[in-house]
Amino acid sequence: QSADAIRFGCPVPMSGAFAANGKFADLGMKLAIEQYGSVLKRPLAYTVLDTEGKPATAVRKVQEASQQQGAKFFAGGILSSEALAMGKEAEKAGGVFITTAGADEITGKDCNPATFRWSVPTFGAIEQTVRPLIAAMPKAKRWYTITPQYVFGEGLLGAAKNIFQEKGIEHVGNSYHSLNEKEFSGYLTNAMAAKPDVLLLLNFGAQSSAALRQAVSFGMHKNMTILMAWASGLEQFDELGADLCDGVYFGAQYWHTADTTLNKDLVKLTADKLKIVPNYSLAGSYVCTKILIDGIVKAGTVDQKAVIAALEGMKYEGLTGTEEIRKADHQVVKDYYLLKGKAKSKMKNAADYVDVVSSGKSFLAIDKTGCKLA
Amino acid sequence: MTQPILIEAVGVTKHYGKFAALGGVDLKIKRNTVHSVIGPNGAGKTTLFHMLTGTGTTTGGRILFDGHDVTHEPDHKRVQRGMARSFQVTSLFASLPVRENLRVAAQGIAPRQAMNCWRAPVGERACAETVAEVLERVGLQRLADVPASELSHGQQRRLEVGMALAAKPKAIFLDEPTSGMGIDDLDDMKRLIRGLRDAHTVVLIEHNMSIVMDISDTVTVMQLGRVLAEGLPGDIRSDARVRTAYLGNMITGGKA
Amino acid sequence: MPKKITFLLALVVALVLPLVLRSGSLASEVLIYALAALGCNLLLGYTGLLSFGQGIFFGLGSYTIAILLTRLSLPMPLALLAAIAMGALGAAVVGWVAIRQRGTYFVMLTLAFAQMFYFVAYTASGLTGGDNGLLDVPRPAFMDTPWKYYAFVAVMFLIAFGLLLRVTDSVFGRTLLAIRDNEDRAAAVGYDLKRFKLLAFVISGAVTGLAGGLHAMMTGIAPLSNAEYHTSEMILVITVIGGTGNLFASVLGSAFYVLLADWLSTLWPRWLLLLGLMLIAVSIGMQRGLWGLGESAWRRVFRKVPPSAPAVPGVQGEKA
Amino acid sequence: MTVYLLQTINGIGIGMLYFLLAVGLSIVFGLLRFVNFAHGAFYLLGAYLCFQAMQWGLDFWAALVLVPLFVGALGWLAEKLLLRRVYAKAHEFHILVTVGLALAVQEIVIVFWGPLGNSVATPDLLQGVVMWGSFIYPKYRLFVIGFTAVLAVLLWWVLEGTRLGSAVRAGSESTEMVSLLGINVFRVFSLVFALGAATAALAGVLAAPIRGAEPFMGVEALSVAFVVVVIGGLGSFGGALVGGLLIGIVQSLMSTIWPPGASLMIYVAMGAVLLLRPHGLLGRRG
Amino acid sequence: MSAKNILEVEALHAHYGKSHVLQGVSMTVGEAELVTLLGRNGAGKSTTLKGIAGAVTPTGGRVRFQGADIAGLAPHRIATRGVCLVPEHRGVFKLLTVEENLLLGQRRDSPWQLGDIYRIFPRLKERRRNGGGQLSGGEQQMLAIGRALMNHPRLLILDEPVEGLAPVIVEEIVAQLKLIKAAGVAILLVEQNLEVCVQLADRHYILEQGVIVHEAGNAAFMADHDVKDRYLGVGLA
Ligand SMILES: Nc1ncnc2c1ncn2[C@@H]1O[C@H](COP(=O)(O)OP(=O)(O)OP(=O)(O)O)[C@@H](O)[C@H]1O
Ligand SMILES: Nc1ncnc2c1ncn2[C@@H]1O[C@H](COP(=O)(O)OP(=O)(O)OP(=O)(O)O)[C@@H](O)[C@H]1O
Ligand SMILES: [Mg+2]
Ligand SMILES: [Mg+2]
Repeated sequence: QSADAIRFGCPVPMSGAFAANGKFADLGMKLAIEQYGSVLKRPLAYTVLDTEGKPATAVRKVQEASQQQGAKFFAGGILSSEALAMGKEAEKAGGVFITTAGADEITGKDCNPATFRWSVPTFGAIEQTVRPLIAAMPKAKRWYTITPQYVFGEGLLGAAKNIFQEKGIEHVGNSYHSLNEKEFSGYLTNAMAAKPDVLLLLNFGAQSSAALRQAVSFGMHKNMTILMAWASGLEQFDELGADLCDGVYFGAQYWHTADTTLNKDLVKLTADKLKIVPNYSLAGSYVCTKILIDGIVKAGTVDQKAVIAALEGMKYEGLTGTEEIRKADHQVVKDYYLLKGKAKSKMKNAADYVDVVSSGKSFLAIDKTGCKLA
Repeated sequence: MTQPILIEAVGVTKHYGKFAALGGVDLKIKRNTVHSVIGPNGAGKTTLFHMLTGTGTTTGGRILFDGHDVTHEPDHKRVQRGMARSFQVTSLFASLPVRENLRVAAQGIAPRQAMNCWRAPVGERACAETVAEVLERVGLQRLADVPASELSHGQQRRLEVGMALAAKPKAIFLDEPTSGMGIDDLDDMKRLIRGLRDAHTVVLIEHNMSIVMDISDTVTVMQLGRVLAEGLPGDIRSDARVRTAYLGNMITGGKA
Repeated sequence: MPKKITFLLALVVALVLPLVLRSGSLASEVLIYALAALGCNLLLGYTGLLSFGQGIFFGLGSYTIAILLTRLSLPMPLALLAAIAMGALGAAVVGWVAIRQRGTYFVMLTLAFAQMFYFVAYTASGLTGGDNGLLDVPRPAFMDTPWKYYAFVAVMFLIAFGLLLRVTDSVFGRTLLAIRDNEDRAAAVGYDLKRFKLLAFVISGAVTGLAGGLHAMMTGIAPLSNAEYHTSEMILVITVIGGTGNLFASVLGSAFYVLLADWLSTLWPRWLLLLGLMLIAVSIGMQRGLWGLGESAWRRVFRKVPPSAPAVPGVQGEKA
Repeated sequence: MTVYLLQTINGIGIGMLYFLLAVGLSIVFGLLRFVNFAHGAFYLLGAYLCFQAMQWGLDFWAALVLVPLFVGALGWLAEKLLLRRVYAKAHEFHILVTVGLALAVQEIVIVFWGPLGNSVATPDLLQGVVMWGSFIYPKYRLFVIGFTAVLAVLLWWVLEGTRLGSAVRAGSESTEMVSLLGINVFRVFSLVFALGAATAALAGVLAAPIRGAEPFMGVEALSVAFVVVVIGGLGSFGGALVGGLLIGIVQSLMSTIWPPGASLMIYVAMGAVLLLRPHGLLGRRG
Repeated sequence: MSAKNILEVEALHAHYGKSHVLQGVSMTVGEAELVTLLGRNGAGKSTTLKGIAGAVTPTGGRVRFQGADIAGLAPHRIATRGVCLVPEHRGVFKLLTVEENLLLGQRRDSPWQLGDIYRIFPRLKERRRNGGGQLSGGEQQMLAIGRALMNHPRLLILDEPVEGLAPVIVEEIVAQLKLIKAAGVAILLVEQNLEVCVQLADRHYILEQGVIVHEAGNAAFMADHDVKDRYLGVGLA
């Protein structure tokens, strides 16, 4: 390990309930680092920091990595809570942090100069899933929502309600549930009793998988349309299996069939090197690392302020097409996808779970985000 | 002798579910006497002790101690009023040395001191005098630094009695203190208990008639949760009801 | 074991950590969890109460200091005192209810409290930040680097350690040992068990609250995960690994656990497997935790008599 | 109104699974007097082995029989190799060793099957739902209710009606005395621990088509099982049943009445029960 | 000689930790014989009994039961051979009812079955549905003896069986022990109540500090006040 390497940190949960994301995020950063090799005549290196999914551990590891290994560039943070905390720490440590976590606060009221976010916030996720689905099914007037009760869920729900109101949709009910609920039959019973046309799932990860699984076992996919607004894409489909995905709509940050140069390169790269198809965790980590590296190259230095300045307003060809980093809130402006699961018999390969229904960009206006940068 | 009454039980009852372990017991215990309670197994003697000393609550009746109504006071309060007891089934601080067992017991009458978070139990807080005195009385000086769990059964029984003595109570309740004691210790124990009368009031449960008959001032015989008879040892010995209910023909009643 | 030597050992640890560790935060974490384990040890090792709710007091400490420093901008020492007080208060409430039960039911009741606290903290997001936790907990300028902060933590640790040492050696502490051994008898010789247990709880909660407060300042956040059941479990595991009934044991336990976890996590993503095996090995191989292990090794080397029973305090002061 | 009825029936369905999940924990506690923190790990193994069996082309019914047997055998081994060595030690070591075991099993599962979850298909026979008017319920969940009920009767008989049952309870007080009566206590221990592991695995197999198999389901199951046994009464078989059903129904009804509080409510219920009936609804004293 | 002895103990040693409690105890019990083991508190009587029954693992010496060496076997193996110990704490299971307690000790081939026990101790029948923990001290003692009988003992070992019993019950138990002995069961008895001992026993051993210091037949023992005085501290009575 040469002393003058530019060191990156990959602070992700490698153990604990989100270990799967961490595992792929590690691969994603590795691909990007290897691909560039060195910039500014300095080799690139990175360290995985196991956050254990705990914000406090995440903060301590970022602190240590920056002080002991001189790491200043961090791409990771799967969970909102750890991402928020690490963003603050990275700023103090004179570094730059970019994340794919979901909480709106990251580029909203808790935004800070050193933190960037690649993933689309809740507003865009709803705009790009609920709106197209309403357009596609004008007769589906009754919607039911299942929402995890915390800021993230509220964000999604609020955005959805606005659209319902605007479009004259009847919101026939909502069930809140707690953060670690896995038994959804009770909520689903509620939902069935309300006889909706569309069931909108606003939870994510293992919870949304559990909710969908149980909804299908109640035969709900036969009587109504199911939309999972915040799916994690391929890894979740692998987990669910094709039978459960069939006919269900999903919202996603990334899908590997996107017709862009960078994405095609990435798909080829992962196929060659890892013999897998890139999923969201991998792709997200890859692109976040790449954004940081590009920023460094553009700045021509590893100085925190210079790199931040270089990143602000940067426009580049990304995985989802042309992406741009908004200067005012450090949010990457990119596409969000609406996908629809297909029958197992129609799948052309093991990863071909869905068709892309639509994609597009929707973001809150800067003054609505609550971010007060600059 | 007509000493004043120290303990008085009025119609004390105790039910375990539907089962009446005590069916209304009246009892008057005079100061500075040895008052024995005998009776067949399961008569309710231990239960009566529990009620008098506050280990458990009565179902009915009243208990007066030293002029106070203590019926509803918890056991630790009654200790402060001057009651102390030994248990039929040995109950010690197993991992603590004998000396510490006694110290803790002696300290119990001043529990406020025991809440002292700052000072170690040395000097006046060590109750050293009481402990040494009790150690000698129960003959455990040699074993003073041995954890209670490592004593033999008989040694534990002696410590059990010592724990009650350490509280320097007005009334001391001994539940079969000699059970499991060696033959050679019986006389010592007899002497010890008789000696207690000067400074304490002794309430004694015993199945050993040689002790009961020799040292009691009053004997109460219980049967099926009630008092069957009460009187001087000699009268009890010759009471026909007591003989059939409890004493039998006494061929094996006394030890040695 | 004389008080002075125990305290010296703790002092040595506090002085040696900076020499052997590169990370000041890690060193602080060792002492912070040592504090939490001390609180747990007072209950488990001295009173015989196996509390699964220590995370509550830890969480309370960190939330309190975070709220006071960020929203009310209180001076740090005051906020830290408040964290200690909140820990004690929380312990008083939990203790007041839980000590009505004994044995496993007591354990379960504290567990229920821990879960309840978690859900309350999660739901009351206005106060606690919910899932996101409270961010931007400041630290006074004079301890802006991890090592400066460590110095502060070390001082707090040593003060708390010294006080606890005094408490466990006091009349009160000795009475606790008797209660641990045999509650029924303790009640029968005149002690009001509830008062003793409650006081033990309050002291324990105060120390744990202090630990929580220090932790929040160290990381700059008061996360929901501090209030999770896992925090309680971890504090308990540290205490048991160290060994109960001796205060320094908890310091050993914390150093062992925190450093081991930190090291293992860099080795292999599945390091929890190693940790699990480690726990199994410790529980099978050791009689009385690390401390007991050290003690018997010491005795073997110096051919002293074997320990007679767990945690019997020497009867000092009675040598006459 | 009907929605409450639906929720109640659904609650029974959840409750029966909870019962099965918790009963082993309760039995093991009843005998060994410690809380087995590795109980959830056996449940986890049950679900994963079911998944694996079906990957290998075995059908669900075979898994339903084989997996509990296999996990039971593992439990037997764990008892012999690990737990037996800590019985004589203080309570906290029992917790430590089972916490360690739980952690190890969970990570081994991740090593073998990866950190991502997997779905397990509902057996063909039980696919689909039954409908009576507005009442819709998955056939598979109905099957679970029936199957668990039969199993409950069987277990009840083993524990309360046989000498093994008495030996189990007696052993929880004094192992020395039981062996002085000529009974091999250690065999009883192993047997009971294996039985506990097997019931947990069975619950895992049954839950797999509903929940899938994912690495952290063990931890989650454990905390539910805790609540169930505490409410019902530690060591009590009937308590596990009552506790399971109660929690299932409360949880289900709460999801209509006040959804965000469903989880909180469970722990509040647990605290309340412990205060009012210290030994659980059906617990024995001691 | 050895053919007639059901139990032979040779130079039995036992330790608690480092303290050497039994220092070579040797004794025998013949078929259908009742032998007592006497001695002061802490002499090691209970330990001897536990060593024989396997509840304490001997650290040296031999225990032969019906000709086979049983020292070091697990207690349940020794028990199945017919060595039945009623310990001094009685070992009544609190969580089991009286009847369950009895049935747990049940062996089909035992001459004493549930009905027999209830006949011997009617008090137990009255309280058959009660938990073992709710019995009075004396009732527990009856239960422990009754349970041992159901366990088909060939050698019954009793540690202070009449401790804490009312005189009438003591007489009852003495009578029962006579019957048990008459039924051909060998009995090894530790008892502080000398009266009981001399009424029942064929032979006596006296144990002091872990070694047998005296052995005598019943008649000789009764006559020998010197021995009683020296080892048991009993004055001329
Ligand atoms: N907790 C309890 N629950 C139910 N019954 C009980 C309980 N405790 C005692 N009993 C019953 O109450 C009766 C009286 O018991 P107690 O212990 O007072 O007898 P005792 O006179 O002390 O007998 P002994 O001389 O044998 O010790 C007994 O029949 C016993 O079974
Ligand atoms: N668990 C133990 N640990 C350590 N030492 C013990 C233990 N049990 C007994 N001892 C010691 O062993 C010696 C013999 O004990 P034992 O119980 O065999 O005596 P005993 O003759 O039955 O006395 P007793 O008449 O009092 O019942 C005693 O000195 C006692 O202190
Ligand atoms: Mg009694
Ligand atoms: Mg003995």
